[in-house]
Amino acid sequence: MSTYCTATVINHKEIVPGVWKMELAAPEIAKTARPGQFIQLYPPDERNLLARPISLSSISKMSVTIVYRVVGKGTKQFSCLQVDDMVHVMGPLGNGFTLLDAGTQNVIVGGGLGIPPLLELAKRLHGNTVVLLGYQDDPFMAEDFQRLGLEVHIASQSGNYGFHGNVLDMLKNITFPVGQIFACGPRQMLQSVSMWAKEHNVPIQVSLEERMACGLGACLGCGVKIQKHGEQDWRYLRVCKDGPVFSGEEVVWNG
Amino acid sequence: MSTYCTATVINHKEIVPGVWKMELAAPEIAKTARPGQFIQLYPPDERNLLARPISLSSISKMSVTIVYRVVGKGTKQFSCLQVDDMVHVMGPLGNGFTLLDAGTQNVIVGGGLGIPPLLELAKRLHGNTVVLLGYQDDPFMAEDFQRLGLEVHIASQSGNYGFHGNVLDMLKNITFPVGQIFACGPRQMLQSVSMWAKEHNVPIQVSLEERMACGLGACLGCGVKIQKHGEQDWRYLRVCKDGPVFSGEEVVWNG
Amino acid sequence: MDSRMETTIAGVTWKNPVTTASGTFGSGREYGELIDLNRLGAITVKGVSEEAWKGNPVPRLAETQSGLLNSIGLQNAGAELFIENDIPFLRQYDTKIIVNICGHTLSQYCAVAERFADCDIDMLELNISCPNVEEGGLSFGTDPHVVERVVKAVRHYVKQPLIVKLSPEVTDITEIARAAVSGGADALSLINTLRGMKIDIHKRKPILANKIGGYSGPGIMPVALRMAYEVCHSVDVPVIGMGGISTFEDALQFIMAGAEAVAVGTANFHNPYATVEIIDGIRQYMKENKISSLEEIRGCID
Amino acid sequence: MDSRMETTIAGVTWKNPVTTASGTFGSGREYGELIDLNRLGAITVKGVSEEAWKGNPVPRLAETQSGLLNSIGLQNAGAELFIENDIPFLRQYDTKIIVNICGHTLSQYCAVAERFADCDIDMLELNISCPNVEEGGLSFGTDPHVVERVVKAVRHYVKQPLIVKLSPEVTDITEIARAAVSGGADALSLINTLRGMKIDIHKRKPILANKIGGYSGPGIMPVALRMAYEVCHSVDVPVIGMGGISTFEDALQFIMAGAEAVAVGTANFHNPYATVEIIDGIRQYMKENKISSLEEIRGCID
Ligand SMILES: Cc1cc2nc3c(=O)[nH]c(=O)nc-3n(C[C@H](O)[C@H](O)[C@H](O)COP(=O)(O)OP(=O)(O)OC[C@H]3O[C@@H](n4cnc5c(N)ncnc54)[C@H](O)[C@@H]3O)c2cc1C
Ligand SMILES: Cc1cc2nc3c(=O)[nH]c(=O)nc-3n(C[C@H](O)[C@H](O)[C@H](O)COP(=O)(O)OP(=O)(O)OC[C@H]3O[C@@H](n4cnc5c(N)ncnc54)[C@H](O)[C@@H]3O)c2cc1C
Ligand SMILES: Cc1cc2nc3c(=O)[nH]c(=O)nc-3n(C[C@H](O)[C@H](O)[C@H](O)COP(=O)(O)O)c2cc1C
Ligand SMILES: Cc1cc2nc3c(=O)[nH]c(=O)nc-3n(C[C@H](O)[C@H](O)[C@H](O)COP(=O)(O)O)c2cc1C
Ligand code: FES
Ligand code: FES
Repeated sequence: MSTYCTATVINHKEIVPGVWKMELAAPEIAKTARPGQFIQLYPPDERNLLARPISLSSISKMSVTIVYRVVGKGTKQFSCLQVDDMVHVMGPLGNGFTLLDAGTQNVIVGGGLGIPPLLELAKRLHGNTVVLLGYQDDPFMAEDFQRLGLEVHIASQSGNYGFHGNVLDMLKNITFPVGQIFACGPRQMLQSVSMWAKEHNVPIQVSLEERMACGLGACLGCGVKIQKHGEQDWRYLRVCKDGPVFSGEEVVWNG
Repeated sequence: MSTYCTATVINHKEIVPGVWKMELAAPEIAKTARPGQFIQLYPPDERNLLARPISLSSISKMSVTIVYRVVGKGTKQFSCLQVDDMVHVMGPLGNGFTLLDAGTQNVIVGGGLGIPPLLELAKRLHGNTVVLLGYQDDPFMAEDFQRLGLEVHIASQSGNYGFHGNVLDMLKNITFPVGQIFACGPRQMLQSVSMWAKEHNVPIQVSLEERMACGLGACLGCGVKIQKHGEQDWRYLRVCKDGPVFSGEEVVWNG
Repeated sequence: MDSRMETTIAGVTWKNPVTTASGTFGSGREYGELIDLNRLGAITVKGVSEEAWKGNPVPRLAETQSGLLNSIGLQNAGAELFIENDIPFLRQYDTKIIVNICGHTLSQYCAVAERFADCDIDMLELNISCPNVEEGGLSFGTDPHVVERVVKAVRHYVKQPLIVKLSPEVTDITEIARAAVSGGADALSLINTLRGMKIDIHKRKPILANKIGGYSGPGIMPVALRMAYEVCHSVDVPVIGMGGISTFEDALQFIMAGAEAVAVGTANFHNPYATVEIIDGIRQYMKENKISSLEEIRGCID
Repeated sequence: MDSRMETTIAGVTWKNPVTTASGTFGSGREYGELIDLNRLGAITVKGVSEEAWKGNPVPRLAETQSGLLNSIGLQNAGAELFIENDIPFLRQYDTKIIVNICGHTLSQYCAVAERFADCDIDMLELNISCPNVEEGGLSFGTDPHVVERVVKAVRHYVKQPLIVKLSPEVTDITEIARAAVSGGADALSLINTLRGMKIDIHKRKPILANKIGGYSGPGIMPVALRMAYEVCHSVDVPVIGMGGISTFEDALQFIMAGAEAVAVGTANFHNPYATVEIIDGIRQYMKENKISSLEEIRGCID
């Protein structure tokens, strides 16, 4: 069950240049939210009709926390919100990650702004979890994962931080048998990690993005090409309702 | 010369229910403004493209004061402005009242929200000035005129305050010979006062309203039918540029 | 329930004059999580074709100032699955069911109409803005002769009251409206989207994969209202007005222009409670203005 | 001055690709109090007819969400007074002068064109959205045959390069564009306003005395951009794009769609500095993206 309500900003700060972390008091949403779900956040300037989908990064009893990058008009407006300001929000939305039984070797793979949605997942995963985080340059939130006591590896494209390269390279270097993968980040990254997973016969869940209008599954705006096992052909499923988390094998990447 | 600038709200309060008085720090505008001129005030919500024309009620060295009634979307937004908020404004605009030589018997006639624009005029008029103010019910700003030491008469349609009736009735009761009239208020009132003035051969200046887009005289949106002395026919003049103050005799009232 | 808001269109009585605009509300299931579907006068479902349509490539959505571009391309699972899943779902609610149908050829239109002839639905809405694949891809809805022909053909199969939904992309909307009526429309709905475009100046390409999409939302309302007004004054069948309606004030403008009912589309995305707020707003307006039936204000603009 | 922004349209070189939309900027005099008119690539003046036109009754303006309705009715003092007062005023500035002309009959169009033939102006813009009084009042601009005829007739009298300004209220804008070109247009400009309406639900009447007015502003931009794109891909003459342009990003979208230049209209009312901010914004964008001529991005959307 999702709700549409007004949430109050209770914490808001820029964690690295252009990337903001915002905590919203929204008990109704927090109550039922699961890792991998998202909210629709409505820009205060009503010339912008559409809400912006932003993943839940962490979930507490009364509030949810999101981490977002300022890329355009909507996120620019969010970054101007002050503590105690109110904002319209709908959620929790989407399917979230599927948490399997304990005892597996989990690998969490995050790239850039795909990292925040993985934090709540990391908290809740059973079994052993290794976290691979890739950045353009400046890392952020790595310490949040470390604080959970997990093994965290960092890569940066610039080579200024951690491993010089991308998460795929780090994944290839893993020596133990990977049980399952959870990935979120740029499409290119998700595709290459999914290819690797397929080759190695490892189940993988990926969280995808697409432009949204309703966020509820009604408008069919947010299509992603999915070919289910045993189906003849792909069809467009809805990122907002059937996703955002899909099996990496079922996504038709080249299209 | 008018300017387009950002002004700061330095005083703002509701003087009677639904009627607000706002002082704006706008030195550039204050410097050259004359009584009867107006400003264009831009609503903060940018879905409202057009500025709202509001008359200057009083003018000081660094600031201008306006008095407005909340009637729709724009004025509603103005009423939410707080002290220290900024607002876009253009002005001073229009011709303003023409101040003739001293030594006349002036009558100022104001109705409702036509009263505020007459205050600065009242301050600057030479000669003897009588002020007739008409209200639906609740009077406002009468004391501002009284404080200038002028003779002020009040009428209300409801009969709850002052004379029970309208300003025209009060005008008819004036015993001394009226030298000139300055009037602002509902069109119906301006028309009847202009008719009276014509009958009694008294020059009259009226301040008119019309919907505006540019406020500068460029779009011809704000037409008023004017027939100048000696012209064969009426034509549309611009309230924003040729007015808002016109000779009451030249206005084509029935059309 | 409040009989003062009852509205009868082509013999079907809605409890109030508010429905959803096709394609913006699915079949109601999703919005049903947030609002009580029993509140709606009718639910107009997304376009249904004879067979499944895959829809257009993504991105399919672009936000504009006070508007939205979409190029969904009428993705749908086809009439069969719709009849199986959606009609029983909708019938649980006390609201009228309007099925919006589409096709790329005359025979596809007829086939889907026939498919619904014996179904338990209240009205059929014919979307004539689809590209006419047999005749170069121009929309069916732009030529009065084609409009009359397609309406007549479909009419033959339809058993429910038939609403024809007009495309605004024409020189003279009244000509098209008359053609639809003479083809046998029991009611008209308008407007469908205008075609629009938006370009990403940084990527230097259109935002929509399809380049051009249907423009909806508050930005089209002045055009929609003008067209609804023109059509109400040129035909005798009831008109369902839509295009940018977001508030009860907007809805009342259409009713004063002569519309029998209104549909709410893009506004649902901006505010999922839009439909019920509009219904409540109209009721409140009627109360405050002592209006006992919408007839008192309907078409009051001459 | 910055030659990288120079734009040549039908042989006339503007210092930058930004002009004003006819009717929103008078003859520049009033805005000249606030901005430096020398900054503009060209000034397109308000519509001028052979004799004075009184214009429509007031109210003539209605604000809509992100848009404006106007029913000025082309009020103007006639060609003679314009030539006497406005041309000498404009010639003081280093900017091109484009005179927008209008008429209610073919012969009125020809008469006003002839009146300007020997005047010191740079281009003539023919507004074909006027009602054709001799043929039932429908706009000249909606029928390709009429468009070709009126352009050809006017062309005969005109000595300056001739821009034909298209009405968007047609089923297929490219058909009209081709008709204008085959009539002899040296350039096209588009779009003129869409017709729209707004109703005051408290007074229960339209806000405009004229009921219907021309809709402009950001709300029409998606349609304007799509039409500019379509026209740029169907004729070989340069196109001046307009309709809702308020920022340099908006202007660049039209240029990427293929427009040679752009005009800024309603945005002037919202921000009197709009034209110069757009010029500065384009320059800045070119600098940041190392673009040395607008040719590098013009029409980059295929
Ligand atoms: C399920 C989901 C979860 C997401 N989680 C996060 C997150 O946790 N942190 C984060 O920084 N970003 C996240 N995004 C991306 C985020 O939605 C966009 O960055 C944001 O919508 C941009 O809005 P804007 O107004 O600033 O940009 P503009 O470009 O001005 O937006 C214009 C329109 O495009 C849409 N849009 C633009 N980029 C995207 C995008 N990448 N995905 C979807 N819609 C887009 C906007 O929503 C809006 O409708 C997520 C996207 C999805 C689909
Ligand atoms: C020269 C001039 C001076 C004025 N001075 C004052 C004043 O000192 N105090 C005051 O309270 N009011 C004054 N008005 C009226 C004031 O401009 C309107 O009340 C105001 O524009 C309403 O805006 P809104 O957004 O609240 O109403 P809405 O109805 O939402 O406005 C919609 C549109 O209509 C226009 N509009 C609505 N009513 C009027 C009107 N009466 N005159 C002009 N445009 C209108 C608005 O500007 C806007 O463009 C003046 C008007 C003019 C022309
Ligand atoms: C995402 C989306 C999908 C649509 N799908 C359909 C459709 O399937 N059939 C149809 O007739 N109209 C469709 N429309 C048009 C709407 O029903 C409506 O006519 C139009 O959007 C104008 O109304 P609005 O401004 O309230 O949205 C769609 C509109 C949108 C925004
Ligand atoms: C108040 C007003 C007056 C206009 N007068 C004319 C005119 O005289 N001649 C003309 O060709 N177009 C006229 N137009 C149309 C504009 O030139 C322009 O085509 C249209 O407004 C779209 O651009 P915009 O959205 O930037 O305003 C007028 C528009 C407005 C708003
Ligand atoms: S955003 Fe509407 S279906 Fe996904
Ligand atoms: S408002 Fe534009 S001329 Fe007066």
